[in-house]
Amino acid sequence: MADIAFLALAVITIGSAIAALEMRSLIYGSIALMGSLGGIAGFFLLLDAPFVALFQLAVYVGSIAVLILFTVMLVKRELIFKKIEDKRRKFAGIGLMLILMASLGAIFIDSGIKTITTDEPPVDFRDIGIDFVTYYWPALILMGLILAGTVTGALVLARRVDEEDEQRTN
Amino acid sequence: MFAFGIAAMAPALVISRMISPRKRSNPVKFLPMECGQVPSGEGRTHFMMQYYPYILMFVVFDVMAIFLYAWGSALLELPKSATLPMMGFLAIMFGAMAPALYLSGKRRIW
Amino acid sequence: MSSDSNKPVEEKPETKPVVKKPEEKSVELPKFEKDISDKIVEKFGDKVEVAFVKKDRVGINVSRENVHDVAEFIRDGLNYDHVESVSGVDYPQDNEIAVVYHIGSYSDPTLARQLLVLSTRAQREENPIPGNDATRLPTLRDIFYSVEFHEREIFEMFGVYFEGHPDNRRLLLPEDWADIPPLRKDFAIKGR
Amino acid sequence: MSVIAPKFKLSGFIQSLLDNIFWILLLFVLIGLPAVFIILIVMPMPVLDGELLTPFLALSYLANPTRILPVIHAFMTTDIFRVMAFPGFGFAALLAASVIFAERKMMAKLQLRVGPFYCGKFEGILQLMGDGLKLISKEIIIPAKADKPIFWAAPVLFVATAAAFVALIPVAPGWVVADIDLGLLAVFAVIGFFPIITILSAWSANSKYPFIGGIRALFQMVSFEIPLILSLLGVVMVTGTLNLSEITASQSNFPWIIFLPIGAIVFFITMLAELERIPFDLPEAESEIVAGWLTELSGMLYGLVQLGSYLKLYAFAALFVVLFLGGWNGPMIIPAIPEQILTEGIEMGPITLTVDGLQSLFGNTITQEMLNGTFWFVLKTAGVIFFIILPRGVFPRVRVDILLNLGWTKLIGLCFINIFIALGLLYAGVLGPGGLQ
Amino acid sequence: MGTATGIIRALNSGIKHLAIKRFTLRYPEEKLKFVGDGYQFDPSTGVGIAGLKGRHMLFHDKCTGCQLCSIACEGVAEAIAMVKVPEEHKHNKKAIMPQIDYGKCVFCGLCVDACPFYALYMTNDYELSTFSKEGLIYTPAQLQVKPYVAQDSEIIITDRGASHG
Amino acid sequence: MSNELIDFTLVSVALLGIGIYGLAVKRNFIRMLFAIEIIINAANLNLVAFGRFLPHSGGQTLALFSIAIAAAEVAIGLSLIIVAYRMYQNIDIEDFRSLKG
Amino acid sequence: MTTELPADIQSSSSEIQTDKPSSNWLPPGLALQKVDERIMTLNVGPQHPGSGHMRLIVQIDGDYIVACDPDPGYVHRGEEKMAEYRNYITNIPHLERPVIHDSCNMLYPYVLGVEELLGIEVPERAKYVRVIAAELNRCIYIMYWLAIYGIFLGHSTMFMWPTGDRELLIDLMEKMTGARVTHSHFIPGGVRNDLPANFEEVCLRQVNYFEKRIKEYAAVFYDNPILISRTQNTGVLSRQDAIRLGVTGSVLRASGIDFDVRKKEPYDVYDELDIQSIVMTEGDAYARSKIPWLDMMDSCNIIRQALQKMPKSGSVRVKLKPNPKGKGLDTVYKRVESGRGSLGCYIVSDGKPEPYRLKLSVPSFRNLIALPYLLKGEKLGNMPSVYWSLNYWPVEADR
Repeated sequence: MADIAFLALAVITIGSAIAALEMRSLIYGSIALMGSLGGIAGFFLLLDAPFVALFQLAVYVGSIAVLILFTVMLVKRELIFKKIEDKRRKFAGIGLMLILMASLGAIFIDSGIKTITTDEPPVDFRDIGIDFVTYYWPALILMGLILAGTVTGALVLARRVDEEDEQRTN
Repeated sequence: MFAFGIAAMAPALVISRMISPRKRSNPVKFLPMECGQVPSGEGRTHFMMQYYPYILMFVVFDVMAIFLYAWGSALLELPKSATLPMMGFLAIMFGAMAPALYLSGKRRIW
Repeated sequence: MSSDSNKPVEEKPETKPVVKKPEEKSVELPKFEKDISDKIVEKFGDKVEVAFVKKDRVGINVSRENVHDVAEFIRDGLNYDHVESVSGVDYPQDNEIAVVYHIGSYSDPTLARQLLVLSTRAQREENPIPGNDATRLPTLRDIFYSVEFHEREIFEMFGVYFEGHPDNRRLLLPEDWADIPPLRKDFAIKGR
Repeated sequence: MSVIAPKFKLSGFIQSLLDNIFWILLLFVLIGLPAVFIILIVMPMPVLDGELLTPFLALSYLANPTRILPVIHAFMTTDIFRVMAFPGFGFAALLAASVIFAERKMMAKLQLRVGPFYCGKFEGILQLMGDGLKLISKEIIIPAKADKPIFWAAPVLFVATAAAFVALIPVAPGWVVADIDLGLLAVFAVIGFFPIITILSAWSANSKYPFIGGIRALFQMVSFEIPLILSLLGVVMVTGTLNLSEITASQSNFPWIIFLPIGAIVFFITMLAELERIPFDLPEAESEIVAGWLTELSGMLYGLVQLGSYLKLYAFAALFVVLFLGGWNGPMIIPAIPEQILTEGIEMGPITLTVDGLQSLFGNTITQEMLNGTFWFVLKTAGVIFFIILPRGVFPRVRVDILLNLGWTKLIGLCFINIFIALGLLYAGVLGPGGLQ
Repeated sequence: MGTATGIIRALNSGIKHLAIKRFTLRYPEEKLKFVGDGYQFDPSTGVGIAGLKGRHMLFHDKCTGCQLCSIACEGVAEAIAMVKVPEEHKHNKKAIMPQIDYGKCVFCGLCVDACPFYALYMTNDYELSTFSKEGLIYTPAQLQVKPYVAQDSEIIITDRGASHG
Repeated sequence: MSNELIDFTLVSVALLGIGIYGLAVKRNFIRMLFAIEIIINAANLNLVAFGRFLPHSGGQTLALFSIAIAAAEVAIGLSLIIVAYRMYQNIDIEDFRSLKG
Repeated sequence: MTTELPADIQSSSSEIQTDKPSSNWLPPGLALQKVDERIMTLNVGPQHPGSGHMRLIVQIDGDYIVACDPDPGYVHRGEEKMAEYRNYITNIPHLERPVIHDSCNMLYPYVLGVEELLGIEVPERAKYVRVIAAELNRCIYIMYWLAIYGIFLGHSTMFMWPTGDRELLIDLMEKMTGARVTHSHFIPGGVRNDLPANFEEVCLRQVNYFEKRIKEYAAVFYDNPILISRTQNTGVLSRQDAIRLGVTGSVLRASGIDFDVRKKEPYDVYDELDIQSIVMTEGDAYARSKIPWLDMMDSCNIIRQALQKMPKSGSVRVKLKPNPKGKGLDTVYKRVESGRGSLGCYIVSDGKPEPYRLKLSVPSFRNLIALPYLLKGEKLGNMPSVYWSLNYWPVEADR
């Protein structure tokens, strides 16, 4: 069963990752990206990490995808299709991708990772919570700082520059 | 359950599509709703509500809220001193929330 | 389309149906209302003509050249501050369209009962092209702001173009109305 | 009369009858038969009288009701039954339908009128069925230039997401479709899908009013998700688990609403906002933006969205019951199923009717606990639903900026007070290990 | 805390209304009771007699065919037309009587005011709907029939609110 | 657990490759953001997979941190897009050259 | 909008209204900004649940209304033109049509004007009957208005209660005039028919109950904190603006100007009755919506007074000649306080049985001017409440 699920998830994830980049419509691309992220969440479930999986679903699909969708909808449609992509660059990119995948794959397959299997019980999600406030607490504080900086920075960035005010005074 | 929802609801649409009348006589009938007028302009325009900052804030504070769950579910097994980092985290987030709410509440900048 | 190229509108005042000589009308006039009409006459002399003085109503006829000044005086000197109603009356036999402003006051409590009926006349054309013919009057919108929609209504119903009105558009009639302005007397209802 | 109805033609009538029969047969062959066979194949067949019950045998047993009971019992233990009927879709849809009816009658009573009255013999009880039939037979109009795949899929996805939400709710001890360890987190993940579906549906209609309504819905749902998540943190802190069944079981002595009333109030308010119900029905504010994101939906698409939203209503009310009111816990008032009947059969005068399968059915599956739990659960849910419906009668709609301001400042502040109350209760030793309970 | 008390007051008021009687008039089963027999006009005093302005009723033995009702209606709705009737009356030499088209009638009752002979009344009958336009045209013979109007329901005000009963 | 670490690693490598390709080829700002998301997800997958097979809670914890950072990055990136769109009425990366100065 | 118009007018119509009055008086709300693609044009109406038979061309920038251009005229029926073809009596049934819920008040100025033109003296009892009918009708109108205000704010109960309680008064009107909505009751020289027997008692009972009922609206509607938060400080019309715009009725009185035609220029017997003219100074949508409600209580009071002071018997109508004519060339302008404000009727007579020109100066049309100024800079969510708080009745504005 797990193998079938794994294969299906792999197909969904990789397929929708490609679709997210290659679909003409950005909205459909965003939906495909959501599919890809959901597939990753499925992998996390397979890896007995339900907390991370649901976190991924709640945060990535539930909020980041919404933000992306919303921003895509803000942008005018005709602008999205304006540029036709450079053919040569595309082929170069595909080549780069293939080389990268082949080499990295070969390295991984050759390495000792291949032999690693485990029979250990999965990590309980409460351990993550315990980790957060004990061992990783500086990271947590740092995380808080990053998030705080992000929200302030994003708001300051996305704010409308008051061009109109100048026009009005003129 | 999700799949069952799809599986159960798709036939309803199919049946509805089959037994409902389909008359394509009038092209005006298929125009989008614009209160009896012929629509002007694009339906999916570049349209920005003034509340865009809330959605940016949501992305960040959603992460925070679910972090809190990782802590809250393990709270019974934690020593009391372990609350302090979380309080620090909360304080930082609240410190960020105050200017963010101030910025998003300002009217003319969005 | 300047105003002085047209005929003066008060050529034959005795034929106007609205006009009533005050001395004919009644022997004793209400005092308060008489004062108001006297003030206007004092200011403008024979440029204005007092049409009637009744209880709570004072009627004044003004030519189209002076209507702006008279209205300004009515607002500033007499404390009238808003226009209740603007009506057009079509007089085909005089070849004129009268526009009647009923001006009232909110800010002055002594004038609460009073209405000042300011009447002016525009030239009427047999084949009206609303907005592009000689049927023109100066707008009172910069004096009494409340005439804005009323004047738009007069424009579409009588074809009187108000010079200086910034928003002289159709208001009530259908967008594809191509007939003569409907409240003129020569627009006949079918079957009547 | 002739003005209203066209001329009656026998041939036309027969033709329409034949048409209907053909479509029904086709549907049965395409959907019904595979469904039956899937059910029969998937569910483990009981061994009866020494022989395995094959589907064929099961069909032949239909004549004898006593022999069909084991089949029913076997069916009730399958997952498909759970998904389709009892804690899952059927139960929820039934409750949702009764909610619609109760809402109509209650609003009518509050507004001094009668409400649905003529359809069905009693107080218009069949009105909902009539409405459903009407909706299913209405023409589906898709606006020009609409994004058809999303437009068609969004209502279905809406119902499916609501159904997934329903699946997480434990109704009675052991009766839950998906009993996962992180149930509450899964609830948040599922709730996160609603704004996406809404905004996609609104966007795909290529119309202005749905777009504005969809954006409003997005802002509203998204803004109230934070207080929603935070208001439930108190419960998780004092129980130390995210499993909804365990949370329910932990309230066997007292519901958490006693200790965490602020959290309950905040959750109730956010619930109203997430459900887009008055006073928070801004996305469908009919006087501003015709019907919000539902403007272009017609016929069964609209019906599906309504079904989904009422399923969602049930699910939220049930979540409130589970988290704050103690779920299935309650005094045992359903009488025990008499052992005598199960074992020895029913005595009706001289005849003694013995039913073999009853014991296994009522002994193992339909137990007294389950009936009692369901009873209390439904009772509490009905109470919560009453309070969800009631604001519709007494409150006007709020404005979007007031709403967002409320969600982001007041409710989040209250949430943190709630969290500190929970912390205080734990550290003062009132709750948690060593405390009450 | 003004907000909270306001919300609680509103909820309380809403719940209180669950116990108040319904006001709805269940129309086809219940019908409103009207004043008197319908609107009539007394030409001697020049004052009408109060009543519902419903469908007309024509007294053939009083109608003189003077067309005053038709003239009165001309400026309002043009609903009344004078038609020939077969019966002969001494006072109605031309043998014409009003025929009323209820598709046009606005039920203002000016025709009743205009009739100097008490010949035209308005009755309490207001259920005139038919399936065709032709059915709305009432000939003098139809107008002669006094309609039966069942009226039973009135507004009753009790401690538990007003209701129709 | 019938799957092995290498399977997850390979999926992660594939996702990484797709992400690199997207970054290299696509000139549309939003598409590039998609590509970055895919790369981050590949990394997360690796983190959780290694955390599972070398049993340690740190893998999942780090993945959580990583997702949080990704959220922050998306928020910043999208507000950048909004700014750029407002200034240039365009979201093509090549038209943003004047941002350099 | 611009099919038949000359070029200079078209150019002014195609852009947003950028002008301001010449004085330093500025309309409330946002200063105007350049039309860019942030701005979306919405047609609110004519087939919209929140606009009545009117189209509001609203330009929104996000959630804020940048400009609003009202486009009435979807129900124009040419009452003024029709009146020129009918005599003074046959005008009565159709002149009440613009606001059928307020038909007595709609007819009142016309009847008063014709009485002055024809020189008719009205019997004392008829005046009281008219006052009772007019006040009942004012309540009926306000109840209908309130019902729609409720549904505009999303308060369905406030739609159902007023429509139900309005039935009490409609029942009274029907007993009195014989019609439920279009009464055609007032006539030059009095009223059409006398009060039915027992009317005073029934009227007193139902009006008392009605007053008790409308007081209950406070808890659910007027004191509701959600409603207050939504309508307070929105669409504020200052005292100065109200005078400048020439608004009338409840809109005017909400801005702090005590102007009620019943009190300032009493007609019939209003000078003998004790009338409170309710004035609020806030000038916002909440005050504008509360004044009609308080007006209704005042109306109940007036009805009680009138029932008490009314002569118990006497004539209610003078006999008219068959085709009454005016006394030659004459004009008359009469105004009354209708449910929406001061309603004037300007009649020009030339001695014929038909009026030469009849102009209805309707309060809805006068209040409509305030709409673009109140809506500019408001949030879209405030549009229905501000719009309907102007006490606007679309059919009346079109006449």
